[in-house]
Order: sequence, then C-alpha cells, then structure tokens
Amino acid sequence: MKKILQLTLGIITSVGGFLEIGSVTTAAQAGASFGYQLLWAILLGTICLIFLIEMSGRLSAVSKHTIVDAMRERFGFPFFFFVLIGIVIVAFLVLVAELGGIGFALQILTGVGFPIWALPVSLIVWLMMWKGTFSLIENGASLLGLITISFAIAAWKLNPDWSQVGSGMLPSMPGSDKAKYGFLAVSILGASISPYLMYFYSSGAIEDEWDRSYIGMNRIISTFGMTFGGFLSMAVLIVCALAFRPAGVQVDTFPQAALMMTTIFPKWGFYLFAFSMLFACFGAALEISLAIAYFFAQGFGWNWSEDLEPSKDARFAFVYTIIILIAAIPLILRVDPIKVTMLSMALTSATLPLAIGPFLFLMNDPIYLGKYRNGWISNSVVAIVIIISFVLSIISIPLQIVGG
Amino acid sequence: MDLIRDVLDKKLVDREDCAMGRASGLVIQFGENTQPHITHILIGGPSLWARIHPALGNLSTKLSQLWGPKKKEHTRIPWSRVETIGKEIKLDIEAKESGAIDWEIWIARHIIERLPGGGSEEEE
Amino acid sequence: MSAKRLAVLPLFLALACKSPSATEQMDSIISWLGTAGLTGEAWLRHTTPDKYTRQTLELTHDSLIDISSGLFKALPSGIDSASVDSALTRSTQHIGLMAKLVEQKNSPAFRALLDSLQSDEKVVKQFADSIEAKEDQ
Amino acid sequence: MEANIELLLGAKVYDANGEKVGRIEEFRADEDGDACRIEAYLIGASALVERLSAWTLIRPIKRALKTRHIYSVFEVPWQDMDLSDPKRPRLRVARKDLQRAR
Repeated sequence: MKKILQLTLGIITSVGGFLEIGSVTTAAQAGASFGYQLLWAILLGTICLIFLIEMSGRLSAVSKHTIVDAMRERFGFPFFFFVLIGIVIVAFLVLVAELGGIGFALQILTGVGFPIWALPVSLIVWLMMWKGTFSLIENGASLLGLITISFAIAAWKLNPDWSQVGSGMLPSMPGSDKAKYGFLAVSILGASISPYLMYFYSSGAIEDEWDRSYIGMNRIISTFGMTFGGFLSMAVLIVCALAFRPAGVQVDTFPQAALMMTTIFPKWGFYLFAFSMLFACFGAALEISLAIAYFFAQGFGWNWSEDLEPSKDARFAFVYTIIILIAAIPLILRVDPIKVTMLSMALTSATLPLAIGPFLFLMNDPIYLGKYRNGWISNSVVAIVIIISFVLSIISIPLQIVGG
Repeated sequence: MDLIRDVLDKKLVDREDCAMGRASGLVIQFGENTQPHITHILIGGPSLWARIHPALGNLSTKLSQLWGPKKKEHTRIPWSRVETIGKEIKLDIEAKESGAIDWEIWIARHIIERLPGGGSEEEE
Repeated sequence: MSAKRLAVLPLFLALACKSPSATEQMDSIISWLGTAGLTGEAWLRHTTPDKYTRQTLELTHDSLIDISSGLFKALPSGIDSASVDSALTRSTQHIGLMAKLVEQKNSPAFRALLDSLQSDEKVVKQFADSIEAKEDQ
Repeated sequence: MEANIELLLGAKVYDANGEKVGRIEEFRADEDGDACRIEAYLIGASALVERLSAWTLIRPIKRALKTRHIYSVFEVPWQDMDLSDPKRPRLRVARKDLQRAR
C-alpha cells in the first residue's frame, strides 16, 4: 500500500514538475509557427528523457552514487571540472529564465514589470531552499504544478484533427522557414532532455533513500511520469497551433503566449495560463537551484542534503544562495527572459554530449551496477542520444543565429 | 586494488560519517630500489587544481592564503588512518581536526550562521 | 570543411540575419495585428486584467512602429504599397488609442476600433500574400 | 623520494632505449596491514578501459572485430619502473621484454 502511494506520488510529481518556461515557450512557438509539424521533436525528446531518467534512478538505487558522484570517481577531476563549467553555465541561464517566467507571470497578473519582481522572487525561492525540506520542494511545488494539466484539457476541448496530430509525430521538412524550424526542433529537444532533471532525480533517489527494491518503481515512475509530462508539452503545442496559427500570431513575447487559452476557456483561460506558468516556473527554479548545489557538493565531496540545516552543509547552502542571488541580476537589468530561455535551450542541446556521454560508461559499470547494468536496448538509446546530441551541439549555435 | 579506479576521487568520510571531501591526490614514497608505498591522501585545494594545470595549483595556494580560513599547510591524511575502502573511504579521524573541512566551517561561521535561520554550529 | 571556414560560418550567418526579408517582416506585422485582435476580444469579454491589456496593446503598438519603419526599405521594387501603408499606419494608431480606451473602460469605442482593425488586417494579409507570390517567382 | 600519483597519471613512459611505450593509466596496489604498496603500473590505452571499468562495454566491440588486441596494455612490475624523475618516468627494461596484461 505504501509503495502504491509512493508510486502515485512519484508520477504526480514528475507530471507536475515537467513543464517549465523552456518547454512551454518552445512548444508554443512551434505550434504557432508550424502547427503540428514539430510534435515529433517532443515525442523524440520525451522518449530519450524516459530512458535517461530511468537510468539516473537505477544508478542511485543500486550503487548509492548519484550521477555526479560516479562521474567524478570514474572520470577524475579534470573531466568533471570541464563538465561542471558547461552544465553550470547552462543551468544558471535556465534558472534566470525560470525566475523570469515567475516574474512575467506576476507581471501579467499585476501589471508591475518583471524587473521589479526579480529580487522578491529570488528571495522567496531562496527562502524555500533555506527553510524547506526535500519532500516539501519535490511534492509541494509539483502538486501546485498540476495546474498545468489545464493545457491538456484545453487541447482536448479544442478537438484537434487527430489524424493530423498523428502525422506530426513523424519528422517532415517545412516548405519555408527551414532555419527557424531547425532551431525550434533543437530547442525543443534541449528543453525536453534537460540534464538538470537527471541530476535532480538521481539526487532525489538518494535523498529518499532508494535501494534495489525501488528498481521496478523507478521504471514505472520514469516511464509514466515523463510520458504524461510529454503529453502536457504536446498539449501546449496543439493549443497554440489552434489558437494562434490561423490568425498568424507568433509567440515572440510572454504577453502573447498568455492569450493561448483565452478563446477556449473564455472565463479562466488567462488566469489558468498565468498560474500555470507561475507554479511551473517556481517548481523548476527550485529544482534547478538544488541541482546546481548538488552538482558542486557531490562533485567535491561535501556534505549535502536539502533536509539538513544550512549550517550542517554550509558549502551546499552557500552555492544555492549565491546562484539564486546572481540569477536575479540579469532580470533586474531587464534582460528578456524569453530570449534567455531560447538561448539556454539551444545551449542545453550544445552541452548534451557532455552530460549524456558519461552515461554510456557509468551505466555499464559492473562495479556500480552489477547485474543491473544496461541491456542492449538502453545502451542503443544512450548511443543514439549521444549521436543526436553531437549533431545538435554542432548545429545549435549556427541555428541560434539564423533561426532565433 | 587499482588506485585510480578505487581510491583517487573517492569520497572520504570521518569516524562519524561526516563528509571530508574527495581524495584529490595520493603521495607515494620510494627509494632507488624499494617498493613504492602510499604515505598520504591529499584533500582539496591546491592538489586538486594542480591536476588541471600546475599554474592553477599555485594560484589556489596563493588565494587560500589571502581568503577564508588561511591555511598554512595542505591537508594530508596519513594512509594508516584508512579503515575501509568501499563505496566511500572511511578514515579513523575527526573531520574537524584534520583540516579537511576548514572551508566548510569557515563558510558556516562567517556567512551561513549570520543569515537569519541559518542555524548554529554550537547546537550539536 | 577547414577550421577557418567553420569559424567564418557563424559570422556570415549573423550578417545574413541582420536584415529580415519583406516576407518575414510582413509575418511579424500580421502576428502583432493578430495579437491586438486576440487581446482586444479577450478584454471585451472582461476576462483579462485592464493593466495587462493596456500593456500588451502598448507593446503591440511599439513593435508595429519598429517593424513598419524598416519594412518599406525591404520591399521588392515595383510594388504599390500605398494602400497597405495607410492601413498599417491607421491600425497602429488605433491600437495606441485602444490602449487608452482600456483605461477609460470605454467598451463601445473599443469595439468600433477593434472592428476597423480587423478590416485593415485583411488588407495587410492580402498584401502579404502578393509579396510572397512575388518573392517565390 | 616522493611523488604524486595523480600527477603521474597520464605521463608518457619511455623504455630503457628511449622508445615510447605509452601513458600510465593505472596503479595496481596491494594492501598489507597498514601499508599500501604499488605492485605494478598499467600502461597503454586498454588500461584506460580498465580504469573506466568499461570492459562490459568494449568486449562486444572487441568480439565483433575478432581481434585480441585492439590496443596494447602493459603491466609493468614496480621493479622495472624508474621514477627518479617523476616528470619523465622511464622503464629499466626494453619495450620488447614487457609483459602484456591479459
């Protein structure tokens, strides 16, 4: 009974924590500009993510090492440091984007501009980290994030042509705007396969004291949690394809995105969007701040746990304190969060080989995983993700310039 | 036992399982014709950065004398204090006295405890 | 491909990006006109806050001025742009006015402007189609 | 004399005749009471595979290629290694006299 409860909670938190400013913005732009044509990118990204999240959980449950622990041990400090730089820069930009998303949500609700909100918002995020526990952050924030299910309801109510939706699941080339199409595909993949999610998940497995008996549960949580989450991204894309594309509206700014549900839910659409973004970005901001602090603490072998008092893991608490405060600065200086989002999603794609490459080695390590090593299916998926991510990392920057 | 795979970069914990950082280096001693043996495990700062580039190691040494706990010597733990090597390396030692967590203590004292609700080290 | 060429590639692409084509600019204009329409309709249903509506309309107004100032330079030669020019100027003005009407909560006047905006939008769309046809040739 | 293992890692090794042998990738040691003594040095790219514990990953590839040695790996006993200049480790024997591990 307890396990069923944990399982349900695990899936709910994965769903509630799935959407954030990156997945919403990229899906919204894709739907508004290309209709259903980019659905395949969300599908592909979600499938890759399911496998990678499952592996992250399995590694933690069996070896009691997080991905970062294992990476530092196997690959040594110089390689670890190289990855640290890449991952932390990108994760920091994503954090800026999420804080901006919260600020934007508050801006459209109150009329007070997001730069004014930047500092209070980061203080609240910091306070949650400072005083909260891991389960409060994981469950509390994700439960609030369940409001994002409204996107799925909206997509359903709009009654899309399902055969067209189906054909969007297969890649196809657009007639025009090829650069923008490519850029959005790369950004969607970057938004779906987000490394911070894997670091967060594998650390969470340690915080929740998973052991081998959780392997089955891990598989179910990662599969269903990420699948439902992926459906939400697709729902955003479908809603925007139907709400914006006929009028020729592109989603270049946040206030434009806020209109996506005003037609289908005349009364609540605007507020559903605003609160969805508010809670989704808030949850994501917490997860990313934690993921960055975990990365440092685990890589350098410090004490770490969100459940400890800050003075008991001082360096861990110090890292997130500093990161959250610095992340407010670009927003105070009026840097557009949507631009930061698009940049960080493309950069995520560019750094994917660094993040995913080590999986191939760690997940086949008999010392860590014994008989729970990857089978050939998982290994093929990792290999494919690495190949895709290498291609993405090469094309993402030029595409950013042309398409963005 | 393979030193790079099984010892270097592994997490170190003290008697009470308090994290002491990771093994950033191993010192061996040898003579003209005597078998090399490990004398110390190095922890933190300079030995870590020197692995990327010697200049970074020197820079780290200099900076650590300017800021923070201002340690005079690098932290090194005699190999004889190693108890077991498994998922972590367990040391028969007190983390606080070893110097390995000087930075942790310094940051706790000077920054974390000064923020409201940071808790205090004395409460233990 | 040599490393040198690879290094030049992004630079070249950046330069290529500097001046969006007339079609792209028309797409942006249509996008903003559509935004004004959706924002206006939502406000008339009393489902969005006044401040949000006003700010979004102001943002639309400013963006339209930005884009249309560059548009007529990018147009291919031999196109009569007088009609679209006046439609565009008029709708930009109307959007600015609508932002003010939100403050006065003047729904009837707002409705009238929104209707004329929608007819101007049709003119702009027809023009965009004709340009696209021309660029495809 | 003292040396740091983490800095020896990856150092190029030459044999008694000055011929290049490979890089040090791993140190094999034995615990003997309180002491931990180095028994051998692993040199060559396959030692890297060993260190990354990646045999399960490499073996199928090796089998597919039907080769015994994709890369070479030498296991050099401690007596044969001269570390008197830790920046330039040298072997006391010639490359051809080395034992291949595995």
